[in-house]
Amino acid sequence: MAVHVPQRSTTTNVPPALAPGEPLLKVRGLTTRFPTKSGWLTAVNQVSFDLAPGRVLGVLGESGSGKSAMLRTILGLQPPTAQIEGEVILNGRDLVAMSPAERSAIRGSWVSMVFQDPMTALDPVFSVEQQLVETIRRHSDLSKKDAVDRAMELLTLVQIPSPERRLKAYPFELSGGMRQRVVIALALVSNPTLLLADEPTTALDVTVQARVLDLFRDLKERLGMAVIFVTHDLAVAAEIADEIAVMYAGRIVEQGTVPDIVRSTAHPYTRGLLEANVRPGQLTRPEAIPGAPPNLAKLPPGCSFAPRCSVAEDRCWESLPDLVTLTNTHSARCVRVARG
Amino acid sequence: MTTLNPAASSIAARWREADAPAAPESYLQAARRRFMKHRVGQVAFGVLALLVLSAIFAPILTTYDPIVGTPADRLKGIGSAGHFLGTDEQGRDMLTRLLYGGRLSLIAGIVPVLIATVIGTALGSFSGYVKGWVAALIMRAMDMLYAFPTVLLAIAVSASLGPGLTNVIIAMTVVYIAPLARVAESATRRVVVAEYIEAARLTGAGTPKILLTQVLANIFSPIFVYASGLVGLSIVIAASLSFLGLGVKPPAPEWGFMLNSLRGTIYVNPWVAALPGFFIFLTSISFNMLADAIRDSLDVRG
Amino acid sequence: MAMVILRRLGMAIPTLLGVSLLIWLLLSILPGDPLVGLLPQDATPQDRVDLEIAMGLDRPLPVRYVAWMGDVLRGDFGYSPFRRRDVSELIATAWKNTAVLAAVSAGFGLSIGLLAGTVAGVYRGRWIDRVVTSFSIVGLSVPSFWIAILLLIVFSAELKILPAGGRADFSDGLFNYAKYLVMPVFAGSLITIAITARVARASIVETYQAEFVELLRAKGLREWQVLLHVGKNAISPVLTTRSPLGIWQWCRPPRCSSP
Amino acid sequence: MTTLSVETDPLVAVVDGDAGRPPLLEVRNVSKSFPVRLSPFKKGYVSAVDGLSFTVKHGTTVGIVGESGCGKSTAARLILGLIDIDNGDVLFEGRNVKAQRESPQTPDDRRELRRNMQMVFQDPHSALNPRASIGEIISFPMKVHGFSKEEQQERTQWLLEQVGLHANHASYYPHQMSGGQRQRVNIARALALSPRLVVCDEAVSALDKSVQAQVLNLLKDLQAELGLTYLFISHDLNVVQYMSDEVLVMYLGQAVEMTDSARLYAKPLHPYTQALLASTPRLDDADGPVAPPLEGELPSPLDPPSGCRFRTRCPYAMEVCAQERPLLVEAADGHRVACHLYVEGSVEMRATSPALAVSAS
Repeated sequence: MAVHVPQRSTTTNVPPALAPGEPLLKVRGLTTRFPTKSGWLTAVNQVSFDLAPGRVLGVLGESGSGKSAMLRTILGLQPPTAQIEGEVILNGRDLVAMSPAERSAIRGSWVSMVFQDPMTALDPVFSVEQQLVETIRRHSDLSKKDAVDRAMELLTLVQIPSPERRLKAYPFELSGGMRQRVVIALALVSNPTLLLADEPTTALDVTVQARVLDLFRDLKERLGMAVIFVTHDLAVAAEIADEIAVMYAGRIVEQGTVPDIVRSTAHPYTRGLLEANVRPGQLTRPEAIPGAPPNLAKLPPGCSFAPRCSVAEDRCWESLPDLVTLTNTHSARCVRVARG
Repeated sequence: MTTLNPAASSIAARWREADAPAAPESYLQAARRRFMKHRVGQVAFGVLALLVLSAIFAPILTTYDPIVGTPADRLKGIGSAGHFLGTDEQGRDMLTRLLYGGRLSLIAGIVPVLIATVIGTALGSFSGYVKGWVAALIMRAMDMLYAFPTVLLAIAVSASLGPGLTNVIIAMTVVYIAPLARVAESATRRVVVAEYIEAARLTGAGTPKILLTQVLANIFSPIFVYASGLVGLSIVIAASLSFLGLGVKPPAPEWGFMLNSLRGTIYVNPWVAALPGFFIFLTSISFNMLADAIRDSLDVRG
Repeated sequence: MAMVILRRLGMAIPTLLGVSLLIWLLLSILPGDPLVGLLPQDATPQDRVDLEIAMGLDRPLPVRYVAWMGDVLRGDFGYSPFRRRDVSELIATAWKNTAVLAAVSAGFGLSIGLLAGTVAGVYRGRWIDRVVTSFSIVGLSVPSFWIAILLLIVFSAELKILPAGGRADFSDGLFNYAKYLVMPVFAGSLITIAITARVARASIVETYQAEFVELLRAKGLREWQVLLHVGKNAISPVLTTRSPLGIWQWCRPPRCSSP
Repeated sequence: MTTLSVETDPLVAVVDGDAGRPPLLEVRNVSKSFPVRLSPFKKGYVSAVDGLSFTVKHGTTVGIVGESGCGKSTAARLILGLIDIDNGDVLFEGRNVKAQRESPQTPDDRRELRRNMQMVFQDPHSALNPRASIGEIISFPMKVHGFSKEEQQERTQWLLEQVGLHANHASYYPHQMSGGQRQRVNIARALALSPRLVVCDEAVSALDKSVQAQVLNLLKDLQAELGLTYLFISHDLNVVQYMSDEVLVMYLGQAVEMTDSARLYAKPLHPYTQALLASTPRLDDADGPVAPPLEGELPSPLDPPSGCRFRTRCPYAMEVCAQERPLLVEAADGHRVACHLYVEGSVEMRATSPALAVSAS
């Protein structure tokens, strides 16, 4: 299918050019806390990482690991009651320090987001066209007619069949897979340099998921954007990502390339996840991780995983282990791994 | 889940102990704990308790007769000697009549809501659970009743029944059944799709048993919240009916009726004339604030 | 939107029919005696039977209903023995003022209520929200007839700036005409404001929690654009939970707005 | 993980062997469609389950796999009698669950039959009554069946222990437990009446991966210990294959393939099964799915395609597929498939149309 790749010329808010070798996104010590009745709940805890342009970072974590909260913090979508610390430097500008108005202008243009549940992410009382056009016009000075043309282009880009008909449709008239494509189209309105994807395939059936993953790969190739792809499924992360960051209880516990994580697993939690996962054709018992993820408002002292860890020692309980660099691509937060 | 950790260090042991779940607390216990922290709700509850108690113990609190007045003491102002809140157009002590009046006003306001809650919950939960044509018929009838303005319906029914406390209570009960049945029905519909209802059906339990043991406890909160909010309005509607002469028969004291009979004196003794209305307002707002506090405590969105 | 209004109006006819039937049924089932107020204290049982026959109450209920319905359709609403006049005559003298009052009250109440509720919902938890919430709980609790008396006491008896009763014509000038409307409209629309504000606030607050709102913000829309989306989603529960007879919604208990 | 106590469920005798008995569950040509109102004057029917047949032997696990809308959950509810069957029969140990005109059952008979089939539900939130304590939830089925207070209490304790919870958990409320613990309660309740057949409807889908394995292992252990028979329904192919002896693949209300789970993975025959397998993300090869993902959209169940329901998305679709509904044929011993590409006794695709030749190259 021949698809016209849209030009950036329509965008008013062009990010400054990046020095070669400079990461597109630098996250440093990012922490998000929410006030609760039983004290502060730390959803994101001292998270730091770099992301180069055009790369895909898979963020792997279970419910309550802080992976979605991290995406929302990067985008500045947290409620005003949240306490946020650290830096999110995108193209040399710190998103955390920005005014809400500046951040709002950058959202949807340099950086945009795809949500988990396509059934609830679209406004039910506006047509696909209305939702696309208002977004296009927010980030460009296109006329209404040109914006409609651009909307058509976007629907074609995300491979929606008979786009002219879907343009007039309301979300409830579309299937789940189709809606997720519309959500993706909305995120691509002004060719973002960074795309945040929050479990974009979790709510979809496997066969639909396979096609949406294909679409992500295809778009990344063509538009050259960097992607943070959050998922709870190790296999999905391994398929889509260049690098994987494993989150547990708000912290990154292990980070590395896909082979680093899958073959040279360093952290006991990652190993636990790998062994708990039932693989195709597996006949042996999966090895379960005992217990349940901790309450984020009442984290254990030291390593958060210690209460469930089969190899925990006294020192695991005493202080939080540092993120140890194993190779230049691989690091893990565990006292048992040796510096490489 | 047993977590057999080889390193059962003292830190680990201490943390595990601290991490053990809080003492089991049922839904109602949690609601009570939240209510205990709700200051507005407690003030409202206190005011209502005071109003109810003073209506019950009116004969002890005052020595005047609520019905027979002293013509010589007519239309005394607020703060007059012997008549703290003044007197009415027949020389009866206002405080006495207000205390006694609370009896009828509170009964006329609360009793219809209580009866209608029972009937409405029965009709609504039955219709929501059983479905079928009987249920559809019941709910369409409820919709029609609901479509009619409350006050007009109450006036129409009680005008046809004739005056008197019982008739007012009947009229208002009829009026409240429809909205309560609708609340109960929609709450039931939300509950019956839950998997635990299917689980209960799988045990072979019959419909009445499931309604009583599984459904009722779960539709209780929205119904209770709605009904407690309705009481505030019901106090006003009951007073409106007797203000219009459809309620109690004179000379029995009742706030709405008192307000009506004092209407003519507003140019002479305005602030005494406004007193019964203030009591209606006080009762109603206390019920409304209590209802909001209950809603917050039960954690029902609304 | 026009279709919705048309459908609602269309539904009003069967609803009115149903309601009239239902009330007739209720009156025949419920205890109570409509003749009590009409008969003198010393009436004999024979007087009672005579009165029943005179008023046609001896006929079976269905016959009476059909006869009454036929009369209504011909514009004959019957005779009021209490007021001793034809009902249609009573309606004729009152309908114009009532209609003006009801329309102005409903319009005023709905618009102020929507505005206040929206502001409170947008700024939930802030002081303006608390003001609106407190005001609406007062409005919900205050008997309108008492407010009317208070207004009379303050503006008519004490300050003497507004007329206590009567009415003016348009020929007296809009200002004079409005002077007669101020107090009744205020007293009558208070509860409309209160209920509308509460429902609108709840609906706005709930809609803001919907996931699509997060996407709107993630798209970079400005807050006022987000509010447009929220408003369009929130308005339908506010309007549709009210019956086909929207104008009279102020006499109805607030709907439980939990989902 | 807790080890199970050696003692078995005191309420049932251990099942041994299959000697000449009818299968535990036999589903015969079961169909169900739901009426939907398309407009005030038009009614349509959604065909949810269409002509489903399979058997479940004592002590084994049959898995049903398929995507949303394939009718697997409806099938479970039809078997359990939560929904009335339009057509067909469900036989439990040779006895028809539905009351027959020739052999009317008393309500007690039916209750007895029902008690032998229980279900573990999907959603650990919605499956437990939020207003009841864990003890009340687990003992409710026993209360309905007239157990004494002491029996109820004793058995509740025993069940809690069986599913790896502490006896103290009886006084907890659902919201005070984690997702994994709630699913254990869900299982304990299903076992309260010592059922022979337990239907697990997406029983682990809502759980975190690290907790999922705990529950899967628990289910396996309980099966070994108590001689349970499972009908295991899930959209997760890997999990179904691990849990099941036999797997049934469903598409749009119909069974398209059924065989033992090893064979299904080694040589899937139906094009839909192949697509499903190819679409499942794999850890082992990070190069993405091997086959092109399935094209097109799931057709509306209101108006399913004629003939083979999969033909609109099938890369091998032929003319005959639109005209005739393919029947389940035994392609190999114990490997049945409903596809015009296969003939009885052969697991090789027929090359019959040019379209097929192109796709195969």
